[in-house]
Amino acid sequence: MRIRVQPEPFDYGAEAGAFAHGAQGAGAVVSFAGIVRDRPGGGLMRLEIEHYPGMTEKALAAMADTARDRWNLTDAMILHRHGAMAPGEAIMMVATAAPHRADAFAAAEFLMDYLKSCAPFWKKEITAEGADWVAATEADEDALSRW
Amino acid sequence: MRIRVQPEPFDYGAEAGAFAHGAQGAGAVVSFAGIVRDRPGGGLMRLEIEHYPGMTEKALAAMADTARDRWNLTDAMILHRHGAMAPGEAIMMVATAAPHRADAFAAAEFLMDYLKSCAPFWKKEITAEGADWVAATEADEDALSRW
Amino acid sequence: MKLTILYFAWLRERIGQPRETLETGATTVADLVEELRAREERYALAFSDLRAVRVALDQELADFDAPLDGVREVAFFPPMTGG
Amino acid sequence: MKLTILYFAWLRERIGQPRETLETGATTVADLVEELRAREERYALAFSDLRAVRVALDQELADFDAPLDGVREVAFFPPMTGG
Repeated sequence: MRIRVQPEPFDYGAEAGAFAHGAQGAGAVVSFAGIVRDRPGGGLMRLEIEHYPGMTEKALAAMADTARDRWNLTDAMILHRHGAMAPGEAIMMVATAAPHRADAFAAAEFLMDYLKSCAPFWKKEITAEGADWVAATEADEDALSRW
Repeated sequence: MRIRVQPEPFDYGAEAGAFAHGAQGAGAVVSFAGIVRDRPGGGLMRLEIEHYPGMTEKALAAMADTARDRWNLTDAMILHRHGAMAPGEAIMMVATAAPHRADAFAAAEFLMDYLKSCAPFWKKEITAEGADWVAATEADEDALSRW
Repeated sequence: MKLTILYFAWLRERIGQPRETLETGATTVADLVEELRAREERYALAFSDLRAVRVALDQELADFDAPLDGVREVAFFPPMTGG
Repeated sequence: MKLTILYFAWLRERIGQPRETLETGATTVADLVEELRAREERYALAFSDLRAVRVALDQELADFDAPLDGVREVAFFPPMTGG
């Protein structure tokens, strides 16, 4: 199980490939990448992510532990950036490996739902007009109730 | 939308990375890889996959079309090998890109469920003792009922 | 009516060939299966349990009661196991 | 009791600092929030709608009625938006 929190860009393909390559005994690997999207009307110059050093790593490790308790996984990883990033760049990724695909998919979705609402990251969108903190959506908090 | 059916090995990381890189306007990318797993008792020398050329490509394209009708996707890909492959090698992958993660996850799981039961591929396991056709599982056919 | 018939996986192995062409008057898949079963033991064996057999007509999945009208290619195979 | 208090995102911006230390007799998070609100307008503003505020005690999510016994670090922040 690997948890990484870093300001540097990462290469989603290289990370997903290395994860799959190291997944001994897995029949199924699921990878998810979150990408910086432009705003609906355009104009996003960059995204800035603030986080809570110390709590972030603990929260992510706790989620990964819970996922490994609940599903039959051979491995899991979570990688999340903080700091400034441009539209099109990868913000974060999770990957799960399991003997069977149902476990790999469920655990990846669980990690994403918890990461969205329970890991201390905050996004700010910077445009030519200024900076706006991204509001949490009810859909994201509601997503937790299914687990 | 890209469909590929080929005997050659492929690099999951490179394919997933190129897919994510080309996913204009997506906020979420989900990739799945199926990996050749050894048998529970060990001893798998290789897996051989037979398919139905012509029907295979049509069936995969039809599934991808259905996925794009049902979910808000910006892109989707399916890559499946046939012929001989060794334990640990990737058999196939699907990838989906969407503005939001729920669509990307649902479409990837839908593609996998349909691919398992509706695309004309058959797996044969080769061990020192001989060759066995892999039996379809009821769980796989049952998985279709959720869509 | 002249049909191309394809067999895959263990159906191919039991019947001993991947394809054949057949002149038939069968009007449905089920009729065609009866005709094949009556030909030789290897066909009777391959088609002994139809719950384990799937069929495609011109490369689309179909049922055993589907008509053969206008069909050119019939394929028989076990439940699929890709992915 | 001496507490380190951390603020993140727009709470940090409204309060104008990322952290401070405070000597307090507050026994719960809610008490502490009342004490902060009473200090200055910027705190009152930051804590005007607690539905938009989350709290962590020693880096674990907690409720506003949680006791502060033995706690060393309290963090206030808006709902999280990672992923």
